[in-house]
Amino acid sequence: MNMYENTPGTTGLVFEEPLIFERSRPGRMGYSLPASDVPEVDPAAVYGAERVRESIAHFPEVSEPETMRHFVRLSQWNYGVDSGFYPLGSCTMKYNPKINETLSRLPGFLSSHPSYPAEMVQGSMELIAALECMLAEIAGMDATTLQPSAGAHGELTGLMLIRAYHLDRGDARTKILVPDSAHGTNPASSALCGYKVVEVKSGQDGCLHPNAVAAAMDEQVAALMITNPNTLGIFEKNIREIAEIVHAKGGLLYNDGANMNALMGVARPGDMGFDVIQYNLHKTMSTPHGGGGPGSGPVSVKSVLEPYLPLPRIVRREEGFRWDWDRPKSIGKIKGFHGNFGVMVRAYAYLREMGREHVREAAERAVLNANYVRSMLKDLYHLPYETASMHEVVFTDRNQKDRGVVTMDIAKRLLDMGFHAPTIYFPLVVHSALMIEPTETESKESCDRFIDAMRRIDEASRIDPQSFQEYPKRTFRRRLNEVLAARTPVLRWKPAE
Amino acid sequence: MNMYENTPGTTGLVFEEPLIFERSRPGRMGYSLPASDVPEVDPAAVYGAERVRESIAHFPEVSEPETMRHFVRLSQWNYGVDSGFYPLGSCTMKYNPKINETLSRLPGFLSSHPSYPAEMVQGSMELIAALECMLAEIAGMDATTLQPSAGAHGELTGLMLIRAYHLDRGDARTKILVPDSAHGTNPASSALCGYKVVEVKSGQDGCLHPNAVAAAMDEQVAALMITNPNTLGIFEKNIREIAEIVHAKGGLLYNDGANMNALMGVARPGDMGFDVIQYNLHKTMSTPHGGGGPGSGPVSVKSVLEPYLPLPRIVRREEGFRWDWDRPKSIGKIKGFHGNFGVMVRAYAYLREMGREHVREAAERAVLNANYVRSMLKDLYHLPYETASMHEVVFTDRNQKDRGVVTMDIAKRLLDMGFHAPTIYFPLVVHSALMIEPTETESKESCDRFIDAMRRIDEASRIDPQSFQEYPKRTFRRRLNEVLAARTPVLRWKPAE
Amino acid sequence: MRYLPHTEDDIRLMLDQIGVGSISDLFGSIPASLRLDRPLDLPPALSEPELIRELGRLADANRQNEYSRFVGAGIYDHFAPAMVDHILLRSEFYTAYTPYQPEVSQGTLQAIFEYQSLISLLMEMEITNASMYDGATGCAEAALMARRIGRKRKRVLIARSVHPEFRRVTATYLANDPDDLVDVDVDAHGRVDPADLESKLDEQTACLIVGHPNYFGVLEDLDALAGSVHDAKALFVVTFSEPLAFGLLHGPGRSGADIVAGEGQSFLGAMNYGGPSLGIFSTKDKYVRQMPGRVCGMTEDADGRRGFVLTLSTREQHIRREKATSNICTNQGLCALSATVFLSLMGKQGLRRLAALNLSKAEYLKARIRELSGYALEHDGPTFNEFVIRCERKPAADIHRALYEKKILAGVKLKDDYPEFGSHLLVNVTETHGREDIDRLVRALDEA
Amino acid sequence: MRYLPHTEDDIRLMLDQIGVGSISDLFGSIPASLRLDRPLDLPPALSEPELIRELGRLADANRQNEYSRFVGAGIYDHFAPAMVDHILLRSEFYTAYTPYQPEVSQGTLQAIFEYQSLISLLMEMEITNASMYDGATGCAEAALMARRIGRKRKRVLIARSVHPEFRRVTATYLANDPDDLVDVDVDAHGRVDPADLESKLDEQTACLIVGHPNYFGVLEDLDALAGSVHDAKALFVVTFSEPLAFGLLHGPGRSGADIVAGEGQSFLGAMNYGGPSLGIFSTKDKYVRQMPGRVCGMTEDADGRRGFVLTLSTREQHIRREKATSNICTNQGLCALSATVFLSLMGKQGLRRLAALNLSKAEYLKARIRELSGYALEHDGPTFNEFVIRCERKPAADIHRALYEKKILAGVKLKDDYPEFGSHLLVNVTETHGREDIDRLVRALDEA
Ligand SMILES: Cc1ncc(COP(=O)(O)O)c(C=O)c1O
Ligand SMILES: Cc1ncc(COP(=O)(O)O)c(C=O)c1O
Repeated sequence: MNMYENTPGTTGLVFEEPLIFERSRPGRMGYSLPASDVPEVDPAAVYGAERVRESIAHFPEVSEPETMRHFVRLSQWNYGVDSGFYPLGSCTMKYNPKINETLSRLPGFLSSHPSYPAEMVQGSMELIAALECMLAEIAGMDATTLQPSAGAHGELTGLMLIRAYHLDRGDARTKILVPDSAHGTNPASSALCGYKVVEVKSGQDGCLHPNAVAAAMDEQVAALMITNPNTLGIFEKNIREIAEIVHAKGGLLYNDGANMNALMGVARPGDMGFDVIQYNLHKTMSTPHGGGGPGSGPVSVKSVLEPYLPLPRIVRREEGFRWDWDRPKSIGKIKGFHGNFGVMVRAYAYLREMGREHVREAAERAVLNANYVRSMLKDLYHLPYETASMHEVVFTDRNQKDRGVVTMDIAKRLLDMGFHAPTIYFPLVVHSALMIEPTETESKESCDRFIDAMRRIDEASRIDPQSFQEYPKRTFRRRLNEVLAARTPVLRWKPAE
Repeated sequence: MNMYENTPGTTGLVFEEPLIFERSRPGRMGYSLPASDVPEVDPAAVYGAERVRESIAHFPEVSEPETMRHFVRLSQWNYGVDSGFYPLGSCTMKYNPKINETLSRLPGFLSSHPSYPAEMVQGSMELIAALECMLAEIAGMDATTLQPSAGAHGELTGLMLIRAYHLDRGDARTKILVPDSAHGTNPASSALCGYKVVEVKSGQDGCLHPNAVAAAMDEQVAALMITNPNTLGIFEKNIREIAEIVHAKGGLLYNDGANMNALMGVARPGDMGFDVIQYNLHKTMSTPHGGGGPGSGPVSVKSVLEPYLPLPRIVRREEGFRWDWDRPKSIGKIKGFHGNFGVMVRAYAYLREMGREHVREAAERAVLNANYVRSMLKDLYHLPYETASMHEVVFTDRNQKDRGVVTMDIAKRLLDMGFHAPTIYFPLVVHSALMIEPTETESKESCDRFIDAMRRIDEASRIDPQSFQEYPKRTFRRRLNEVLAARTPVLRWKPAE
Repeated sequence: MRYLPHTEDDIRLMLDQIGVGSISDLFGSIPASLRLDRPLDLPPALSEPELIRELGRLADANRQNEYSRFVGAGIYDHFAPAMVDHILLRSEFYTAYTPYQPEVSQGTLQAIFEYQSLISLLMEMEITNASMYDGATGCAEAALMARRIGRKRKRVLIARSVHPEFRRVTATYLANDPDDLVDVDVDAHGRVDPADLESKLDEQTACLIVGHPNYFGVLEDLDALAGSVHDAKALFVVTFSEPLAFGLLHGPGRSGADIVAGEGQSFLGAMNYGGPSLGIFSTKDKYVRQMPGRVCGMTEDADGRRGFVLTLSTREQHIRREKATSNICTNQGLCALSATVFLSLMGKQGLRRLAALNLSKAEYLKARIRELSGYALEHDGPTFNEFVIRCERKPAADIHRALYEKKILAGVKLKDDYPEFGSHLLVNVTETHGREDIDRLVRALDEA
Repeated sequence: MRYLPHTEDDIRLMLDQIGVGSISDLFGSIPASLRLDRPLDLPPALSEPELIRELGRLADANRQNEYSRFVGAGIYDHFAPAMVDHILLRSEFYTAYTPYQPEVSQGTLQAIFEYQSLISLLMEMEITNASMYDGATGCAEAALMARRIGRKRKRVLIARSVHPEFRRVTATYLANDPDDLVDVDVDAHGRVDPADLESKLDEQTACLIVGHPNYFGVLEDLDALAGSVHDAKALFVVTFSEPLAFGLLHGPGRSGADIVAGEGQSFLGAMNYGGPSLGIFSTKDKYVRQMPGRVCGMTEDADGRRGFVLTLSTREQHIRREKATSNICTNQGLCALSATVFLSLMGKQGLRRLAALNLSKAEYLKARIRELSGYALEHDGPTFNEFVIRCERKPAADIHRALYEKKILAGVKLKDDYPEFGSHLLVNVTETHGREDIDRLVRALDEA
């Protein structure tokens, strides 16, 4: 068997590149600034010499050609969606449309400032208002705020709305129910919001069961926070019943919308009984992940929560769009200014290009791809839950582990074969999970190549399990010593003594 | 000895990628076009069915994400100036400033059309006029045309001017003198212009000697065409004397300006007796080489040749810039419209940013780098000419050849170490040349690393000469079979039968 | 649809393999009653040319370019070299996610490491995280971090001169303990009022948060403040929204700041209606385990070569869940990269030069204002590129409106955030303002 | 200077190593009398912000965006997907040169191979070279090639309906033999006049060159022309400046063209004042050794893997010198890449769709013109996206001027190039024109 047949991974020339500091030489410059057209001021005269730094000690001095080469070389060590298949579960690594990158750089957007008078920035404001509406419609909600910066930030915002809602009713609740399969940000956001986190176990089928919720539910519970489809890629089929249980006890239902890519146009959280949801525009709405942000985590809510949404709210008046600060019940501000506007431009462009016609198709094909991968691999890889998958599928290493090959090894071998690894070891309810989310922008052939690689990896785990330790070999760096990094943290460059 | 110590070359993950045709599946689309807002016409009704193609047979059908990934992967197999040191002699692979890429994409330039009325495109025209002047000043000439598309095209233009000049004087000359060290385009352009090429031998010192020129010079010689500094990187020190010889017999002096990077601001061909010169903006003026163009090959001339310059000429009138077609002596048009305008924008931006202050510095440092490399390698590599080098230095493989290592092997080994190879086997007057042109945008360290690699290669040629055959190993593809390619040419994809 | 590669054949083959008859069968696990039985009420799909027209229409509906603008107040109009965007457009950077697989993410990781190093040097702080969402949330997280470190000490003192957005967001984050957030007054110099501070510093105090330069553009006396705060055994938190000031001024670390949190947008060039932003967050080595957010560390690979990984993640939500130091997951990665490229290009000399240009221009405007009758500089202390003008002729709002009609935006009216500054304008001048722009402003003020 | 990395120290160390005392010593081989003893008379250096302002000023001095424009005439305003430029900005593509070292140039090479394949399919020709400078020089080179193939046959017949720029450049290239270039007349349909052609075809004829669509936008009867030309044992050369027409029309190869040469700017999107252009050049396998320009071929590497190289270079100047088929060296590489990405995205359906849009819009305008009194369509045969209007009311120049005042640019006046068409306008409509734009043009014509 040639493990590498059909797989895209191979090696090519790349370059070692030092730290930018190590490229520095005194007197080099990478900048180009005009001379002053006003009298030059002596900083020491303004501030007093002791406040003024001689120079920024040890800051680099590099020319532009060297700096360009530096960052080009760094980029070549990276793997992105434009490099290949990136089935990182829960992260929806779909294609980032290029026109959106271009349009988000229109000077009219780039040079708009949050403190300019509203009449000067009606374009930015109209875009915000329109995007709020579209997101509310997709979620089946009544109102949206775009202020949060990312998913976790949206969660925190949503939970704060819930807290404000209860307090406004004189009902100071203390707990949030969170299923065991939840993403780490859910308990973390709950705790940050001052809630006690109560874990609810999911059932054998990977779903949350009404009785489990009922057992945990009481009048101290502010909300049940669930991801739907959940992090196992399974739709919470009992959601309506669960919603009734929660609502009956005065609780609210929070949807971590990280997985909205499975549902867009197919079903709406608002119709299922959810009161609040956060989006991750950098997942569902195709905005770039940027190597870890910037994202955007809009929150859509039912009208009961609307009064509490962050300040200010965008409103349409006769004279145009305005920011309304007169919202006495608002939780206040959750981020400076109006959120990651540049990300919103991309999401808006995406939704306008997809439009009514194609948004649903995206969800359908995302689910198609995941189920296809599932059906092709389920004989070789252990599927911890038989329940139907939505846009992602979770396997484990159970079949391979006995041969000495674990999830980490499978992931690293995939890298070597030219694929990004799935999300691994999450969700925690599954032992050694491999969470695969192809997304709709991958073709059948792309899935087929990945399936083939996974089959070959299984085959190799039978034939030559010891070899796995050595991988990846083709990447710019081989396995990195994480223990060393954590034990003796070196978190920044320092000049040689 | 670890050959690879200090060299940037290493390997990393890159990807196999089929031909775009092999990615095609019926029904896929990568385009996005609006519906027609006018009645749709049936092409067969307009043209007759037999003229209309059903479809473009075998044209690819691919989605945008796949197309993006396709070309990103292809790009990753390439080496550019932004990847590393690129000492391709005679090609002046200097840094391509990023601001120039940005500015050349200003919509006001992109949407200007050569057939718009002059008053509508004064911006494009002013830029052309200003660039013409700057180039004339740098060359010490009186007038410039920007119409030619590349160096060779500029040569042809220049030779046509010379022909027109002589004919205008009733003097139908037949020959062009070209030194043996000339670039292949020089004899080819001369022949294309209808001239017989007479080769003049250069002397032991790599220079053209007045007596050799005098011997070849007669009244049938239209011009002597030389590169200065010549392709050996040597300044033609006898140029004034040669000019006198040529002029005395009624001939003109043509300068192939490919090597103007050595002279800018230091000395001017016009002051040396040259009558005409072509520039390569994609070399000297930092415009990108683009994987092989688009370039731009402006021609600057002394006033005697000005009447013959291509049509139309830009002129400044009271009402603004205009195109003047009323030039009865002009050779006519040499290219459609006004040349590669987008390239001119970049060259203009470069000259404006460098300005009076730094243009000369560029030449100085280009010469500094070449001489530094020369002085560091001359003990190990054979220097066919002891004469002082300007912006590039030519070595040969003589010292290594006895060990079984030839120029080609040295080049391929350099690739493996992370450097682009020098120009090899050119100029032809040198046996197995290695022509090294670092350019001024490379730092001393960059030169040092290259020098170090060359030393290690020499060392390896002593220790392990057989190994060279195997290289390069780290590149995406290893040595390519050029004989096979030429013997059974496969010049395009064809659908499987 | 150009982003969706599936052909009809693909779909049929895949459905067959899965063993279902249609796409909608794939959604069988969604109860029928919950499925949407109508198309979404969204606008129809646009082709690329139509999309370009639509977004162009919106961008053009922003009219700021018709005005000469002197607005900063937390988001600054600065020059960014074109090269920066050429790097940001590298697919390998912007289409990657968090570097969970370090072997194929060394580019992102080394850049983060460089970012952490550059910011630490600039702030004269020991360590810096990989980024927070923005200055305001960073300020809030600094308050929370100080409270964790302070254990029993829960009170957060915050100067009224800290950026109003930072104060609002901090209040939102501390909404469960509103009494723990206490304002400290500003004195006539526009700085923290030492007397008020002394009266509030006690054994309950977790930290003092100040701005430097503060919202009024005024520099605080960091050394003195640090002394008082440390004497009270509290932490000293310095925030900022104009990090370019540190091109000239010593970093807050030099005065003993324990946490530095602020907004790095100035290093991104574009203002973008306020975001994407860049939350800069630095602290001392000894507090690293209480620090929120990701951090990248140096290590070795299996061949002993230098490499980088995300590290110390036991602080983070994906490991520690409800006990994490913060809930932050996705941060502002590409913005940190953008700042890294910017700072690398500017370098030691350039950043100083850029800062000096800002100072010179602002001082020029100050000098011209001093010459005007009917206007005064509200504060006497040194500022960087922003300061408060007191309008003595008319209410600030009238002056602001009069200039607006002349296509000049004369800063922001302070009154909304500071009722006591009813006739004050906060004006900002950067390197983007030419002398004529400034002269025009002065003339218009004089004529107003 | 930011592009020059040398420090003072570097320079000193390097000079020491070289063994000279100063930079100017490096130029010792230039006789002192030839050295320039003054600074160049160039404008002073600009910083990046100043440069942006200066180039912005020039770009803004182009006023075309104030006008509704109907000008084609060889350079067409077409839409190009944004993705194309994202590829063109990949450093690895645009900062590389000619793929002399194929092991590190496989990206450029495979893209050229794809370009050659795509164009061959579109033109229905056997092979295509890696690009020429533009359509005009390609036309000239086609004439030269036909003369090489024709050996004794040296006469080049060129239709007067071939693009005037192509004809001019061809004349320049043939300036040594002006009598060898002979015009063929155009008939009332705007096509090659068969009678005139027959009278000129003889055993001296190397080739006939036609345009298709020709300069008047009219399609030639390629089948018939090919028959006549081949009967005379000459070569049939088809040129074009609007290759988008072949999205609907069969490629010239189908009619038996021996050489196809034209301008590919339509596939680049931007007009760029006419350049960079893209010279498309295709021929038959049997003529490959006479073909000018570079060509890329498939081969194998040392491990037997598919790879690409420049091949058949014995035709070229760097090997064959004065005997080369052409002097071309640097061609229009990045433009060929741009066209390759464009054609890949458009693909089989999209290019047809785009062409159909152009046809529909042009036919719409034609129909509206037919309804107008005082205007007529000059030619009755089918056209693509461009055609000739005859103005019967007033001289074309007056109409043109009247519309110009209404901010409409009503095509180009044919008179300059064709004195016999004194009252004719050549107008072009593409997918970029909305129905309202066209209606406005018609209204304005009616009112003129
Ligand atoms: C299920 C789930 N919830 C929440 C988050 C947090 O989103 P963000 O990283 O945008 O803060 C993630 C992101 O990885 C997620 O997968
Ligand atoms: C010395 C010399 N002359 C002329 C040329 C031809 O220039 P171009 O390739 O721009 O046509 C070259 C290019 O390689 C050259 O090196």
